Amino acid sequence: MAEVTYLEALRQGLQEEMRRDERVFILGEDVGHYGGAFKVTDGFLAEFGEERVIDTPISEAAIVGAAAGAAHLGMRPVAEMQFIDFISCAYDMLTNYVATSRYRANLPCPIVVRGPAGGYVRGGPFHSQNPEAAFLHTPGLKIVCPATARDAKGLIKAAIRDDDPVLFFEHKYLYRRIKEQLPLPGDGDLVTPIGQARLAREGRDLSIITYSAMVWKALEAAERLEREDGLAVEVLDLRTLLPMDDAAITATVKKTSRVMVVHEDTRTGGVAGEITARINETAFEWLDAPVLRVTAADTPLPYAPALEDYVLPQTADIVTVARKLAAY
Amino acid sequence: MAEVTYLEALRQGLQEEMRRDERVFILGEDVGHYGGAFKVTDGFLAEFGEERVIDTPISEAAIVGAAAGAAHLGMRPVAEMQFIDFISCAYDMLTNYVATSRYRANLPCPIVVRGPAGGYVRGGPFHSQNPEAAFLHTPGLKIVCPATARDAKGLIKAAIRDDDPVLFFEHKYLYRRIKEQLPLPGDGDLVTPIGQARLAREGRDLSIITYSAMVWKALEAAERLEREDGLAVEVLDLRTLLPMDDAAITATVKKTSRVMVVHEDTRTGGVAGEITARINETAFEWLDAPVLRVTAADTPLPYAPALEDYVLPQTADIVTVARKLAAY
Amino acid sequence: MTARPVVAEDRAAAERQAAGGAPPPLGRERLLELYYYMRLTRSLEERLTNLYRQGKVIGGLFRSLGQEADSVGSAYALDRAAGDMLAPLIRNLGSLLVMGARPEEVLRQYMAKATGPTRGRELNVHFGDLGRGFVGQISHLGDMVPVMAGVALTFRMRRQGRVALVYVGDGATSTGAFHEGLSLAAARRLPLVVIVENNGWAYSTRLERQTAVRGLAVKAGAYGIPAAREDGNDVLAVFAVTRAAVERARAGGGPTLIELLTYRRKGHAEHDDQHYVPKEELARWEANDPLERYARLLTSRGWLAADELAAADARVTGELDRAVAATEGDPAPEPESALEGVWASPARQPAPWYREGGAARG
Amino acid sequence: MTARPVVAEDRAAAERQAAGGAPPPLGRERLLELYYYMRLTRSLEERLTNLYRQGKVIGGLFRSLGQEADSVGSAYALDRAAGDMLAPLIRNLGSLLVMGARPEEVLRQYMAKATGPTRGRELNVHFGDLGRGFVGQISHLGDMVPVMAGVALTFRMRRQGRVALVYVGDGATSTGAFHEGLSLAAARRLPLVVIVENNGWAYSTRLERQTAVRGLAVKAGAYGIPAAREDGNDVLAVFAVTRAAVERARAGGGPTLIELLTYRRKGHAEHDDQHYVPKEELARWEANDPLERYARLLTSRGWLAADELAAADARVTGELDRAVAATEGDPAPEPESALEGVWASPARQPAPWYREGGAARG
Ligand SMILES: Cc1ncc(C[n+]2csc(CCOP(=O)(O)OP(=O)(O)O)c2C)c(N)n1
Ligand SMILES: Cc1ncc(C[n+]2csc(CCOP(=O)(O)OP(=O)(O)O)c2C)c(N)n1
Ligand SMILES: [Mg+2]
Ligand SMILES: [Mg+2]
Repeated sequence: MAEVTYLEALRQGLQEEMRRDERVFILGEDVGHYGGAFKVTDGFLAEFGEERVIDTPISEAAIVGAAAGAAHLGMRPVAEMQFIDFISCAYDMLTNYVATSRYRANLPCPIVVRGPAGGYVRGGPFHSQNPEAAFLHTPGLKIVCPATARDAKGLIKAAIRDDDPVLFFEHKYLYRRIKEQLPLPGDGDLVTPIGQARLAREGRDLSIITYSAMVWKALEAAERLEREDGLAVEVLDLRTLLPMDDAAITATVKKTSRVMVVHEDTRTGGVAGEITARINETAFEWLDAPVLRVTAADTPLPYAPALEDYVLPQTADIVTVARKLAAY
Repeated sequence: MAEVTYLEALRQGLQEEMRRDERVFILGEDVGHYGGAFKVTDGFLAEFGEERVIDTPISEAAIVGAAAGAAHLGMRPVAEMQFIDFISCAYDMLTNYVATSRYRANLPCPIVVRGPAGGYVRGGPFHSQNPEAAFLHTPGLKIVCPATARDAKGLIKAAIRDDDPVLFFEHKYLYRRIKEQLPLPGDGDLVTPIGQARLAREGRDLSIITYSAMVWKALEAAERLEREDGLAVEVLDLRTLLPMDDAAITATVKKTSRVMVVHEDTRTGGVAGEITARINETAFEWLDAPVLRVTAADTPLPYAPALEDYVLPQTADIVTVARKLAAY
Repeated sequence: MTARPVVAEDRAAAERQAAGGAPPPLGRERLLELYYYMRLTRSLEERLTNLYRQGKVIGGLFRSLGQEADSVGSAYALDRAAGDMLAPLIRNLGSLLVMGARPEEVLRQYMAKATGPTRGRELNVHFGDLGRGFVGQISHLGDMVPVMAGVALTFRMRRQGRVALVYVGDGATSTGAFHEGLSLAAARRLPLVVIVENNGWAYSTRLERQTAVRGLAVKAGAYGIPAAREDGNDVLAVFAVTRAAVERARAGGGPTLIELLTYRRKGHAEHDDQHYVPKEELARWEANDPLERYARLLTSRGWLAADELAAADARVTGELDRAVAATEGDPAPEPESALEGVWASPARQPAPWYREGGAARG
Repeated sequence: MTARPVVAEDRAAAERQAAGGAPPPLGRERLLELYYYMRLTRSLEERLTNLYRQGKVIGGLFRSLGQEADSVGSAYALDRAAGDMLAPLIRNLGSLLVMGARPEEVLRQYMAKATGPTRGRELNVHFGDLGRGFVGQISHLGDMVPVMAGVALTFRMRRQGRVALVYVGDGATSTGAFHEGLSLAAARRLPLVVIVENNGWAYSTRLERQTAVRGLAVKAGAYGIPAAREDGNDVLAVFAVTRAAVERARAGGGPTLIELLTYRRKGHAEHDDQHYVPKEELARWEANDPLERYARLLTSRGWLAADELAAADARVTGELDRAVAATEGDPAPEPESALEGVWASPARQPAPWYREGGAARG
């Protein structure tokens, strides 16, 4: 075992898969000679060579399209978006070409598109986005959002092995802030199954359903609520958004009957809506209170710390809403 | 008064605005010499000339981007997507550039992006899409989906006059199938306010919240439910999805306490989730039953009639769900 | 540009060449095969037109009348045995047939049959088969260029000596995807051949309203790759120019952009009455019909006898009679099959609960 | 390409020209103004670097060290009185200053002050002012090309004789947006000047890994528009080549693509240590510093006296002292101001209910 950051865990996952399977290769902007804007693929060029670590021109649609073509032929491409905000430039390619290829033409398209998402880092409106809601709506894609170092590693490995296209949204705030004891590389095969949520904390009074960096804020809030209010808060880390783990969601609803959904992304049209609708459909009679949301406000994400902190959800918000829910 | 189709109403709306305001111009593929793939702008080239009815190269990002640049300077561009499915190619430009321009740079960007959406026409996966959920999630955009000829006209006129960017999703199934008595062109100024829902049918037993072509299926279902079950079904036509008319939604929930949301788009991540979350937050205590959804199944839209009809929501589905809701 | 002058010149050149008494550029068998595929393309589309008029073709119908030489000649230049692959466009029925797509598949596809290659999910020639070397396209123009760059990249990574070929229309050269894909392929010298079919129109928009350039071959310069410009209605010229590019790609020479000059003699789709097309322009191109030109060349040069061509025509008629008969009565897909195969796993979507016990009607 | 040979030649040419004893190409006042803007650009960035090290610049810092001639010379070629407009990139601080952006605005912007032009919403030079003729950029590379095509389209529709100018990096020429925007502008002959700043690198990626072409000016051929290639470190040459393109555009001659050869002497942003850059390459370009070259030219030709330049330097120092002093203590924006102006109407977003009574902390 060794203590590794979220970023290092991710690196290890990528590296292990590249060593295990020569069909795996990486393409993206500055992934080779520079090792990626956040150094996720640092050293990969030296180890795997120019054919498997490809510095591309600035052209996200081509990066994703080329990955798809290679995947059809049995390769396992991992495409990096330098910041996940630039995935918008490949939106057509992903939603129309990639997502539908199995369905419409019986063409497997096992690609991974990964990159740094999320705010709290003063990145401004174009280096802080959370694009999951834009793709949740596309049958044929899978969406993965790890919150822990273990899952960063386990899910990137699962994503690469998955036979479907996977969007892999890393949280850049977590890259170097989260550490965890993990088995040494080569010491066992750490794979986190796609499609399964994780109970990050057990509780019986109310449930927080969340994912990615918000898992940590939810846990912080849960501790405070336990300390200050004696509430036992359950935190469900979804890990995969598409396909969604309905069983885990239903189980926590039935257990606590009071549920809130927390995500960093903006409110309207965000993932929380979908979760709320599913809970309505599958466990309405178990609800003792409305499903409530804590999310970013509906604005582009501003740059100034005071503004960014105001727009993004904070631990105190989660506490406030949890108290309302508990008292409902 | 004269009986006009949905398509003709739209034409009239565009034409009246172009006559009224010379800042209004049209750009898109085949909008000029051909008059648009569906002939929405037929004859416009002759009336308004090449400078105001612009046939562009096949380049949706450039069409939207150029519209934005013109809008900054005070023009009122109306960009046509030949089929709305191709709006995906302008996704980056719309969500990153257009939607944020007022917020981040104090740049007004009053453009309209319009085009034919929707299925039931055997168009296959790339000529039948409903892209509203992909944009619902973008603060700064407005989204309009007319269901009637009157609103096709009234909303296109309002969209052109609006100071914000408006996505205007027409339903191609309705183009020539829906007719309505409307004032003659020039006879008054028919403008439908953006942001206001319309009560398409009053009822007290349950509510169907919907928009676009599904309004007609909901009305059909409502009639059948009245006839066969004696149920008084209310149908709320949202007309605008962003910003959403929360007051109208809350009012119908409070009135009937039993609500379903119907949309043609796929289920997961669709607009119904957002509506369900809002109802949970604002009127949970009024609910006597879960908010239920009738939507397309989560697949790309297939071409064969038997498949398309199976995937898309049908009147009979609405009836089934309404009965369950009424009996809840 | 107006389409006329260039092609008239090219045509004259082709006929000069023919009159020069050169020996057949390919063996008799292959000359006949080219003829067969062009005839098959045209006749199959004519059958489809009939079926369309009878309401049996469900969606739109896209014709390649007058462009058969371009599709057939270029696809024929690939080495199928070596595993070369292509991605067709809507008007490349001929290319698909050359790669081994069968008329039955095309008929079933257009008629949305359960037995068709996409089981009724996709329309017209939107289908693929990696085994036979063609990739199913989507409607969004330009997108196949990056995809085929990825195919070519894979060929290169595996050192397979295979070549990828992709078609784009004159209109589609304006798309960002075309640019990004070709730019990537050129930067990495991938074995990709890009055929730009300049048929004078993008739907109702003439080339000169789409771009300020007179011909599209010049676009190659922006990517630092070689270009060629050829008479797309001369099947042998198309074959030769494509073959040279394919072999250059195979030898590691990177991409080539080939502009084929041809003409879309029908409307954009069957519903389009082409009112915007000058009648003389149509007439001029009718006189430059690639199939007739090729037949004339073959017989006038003595490379094939008229009755050999007639036999090929008869073979096509027979095959299509059988193909239509074999497919017309095929079943439509089962509604619930729509739920299968969105993902590899889960392999099937659950039916909406309100549909349990059968599909909703009306 | 490696950046060396071309620029070395160009530089030699420039110096030959200078040595030829030509009269000043612009009046003394304007020569001095060019110098002032270049110096202002450099010194302002140096101040920003200090503030960055003190943690007062909140986000990243992007330097244009060594590229000041390119930004200043090109923007200076616009006719501001006529209402010409430009869209800068991250490294075009110099262009913004020429258009009338004030150092205070830039400082406030980098320090995320409430008093800044975007009130703390956007970072660095991402701000605009239509009145002064510059449009606020976004990060997504290439997107400003279609937008400025739309600006140019409007100028033309209104018959205003105004010109739009847009910058793209060598890296950004690979984007679909660049292609689509330029293609549209060229097809309609819009008054748009596109400056391609070839500074050798896109982040860590050298030009030869981005594209197979040796220089980027050739890309103009794909759009049927004229091109020029110029030494981007020679401010007078940049001015002249841009001015010619601007006047051609104004006269109805359509777009021009200008490639300016220059060099990014700092890392992509302040955090980037440039380990991937050969030291000799940096040294070579340091020796080709545009500001020093220009100063040398001005004094050696006798066009301006050394003390006139020193006075300009002093003016810049004074202005920046005052600007820093005036802005450093400015307030941060009020948290709730984040809710304003997403739409024209509604003008303000409601605060989340759980925030009523103030912003959440921690
Ligand atoms: C991205 C995109 N935008 C718009 C369309 C609609 N569309 C389909 S075909 C066509 C014209 C294509 O012209 P061209 O590329 O010249 O091909 P041709 O039909 O002449 O073979 C258009 C605009 C599309 N399919 N994709
Ligand atoms: C569409 C898009 N993809 C990726 C990025 C990330 N990115 C920012 S700057 C940059 C390099 C830009 O290089 P170049 O265009 O040459 O400009 P330079 O920095 O050299 O001035 C990259 C890849 C981006 N901003 N936009
Ligand atoms: Mg064409
Ligand atoms: Mg650069």
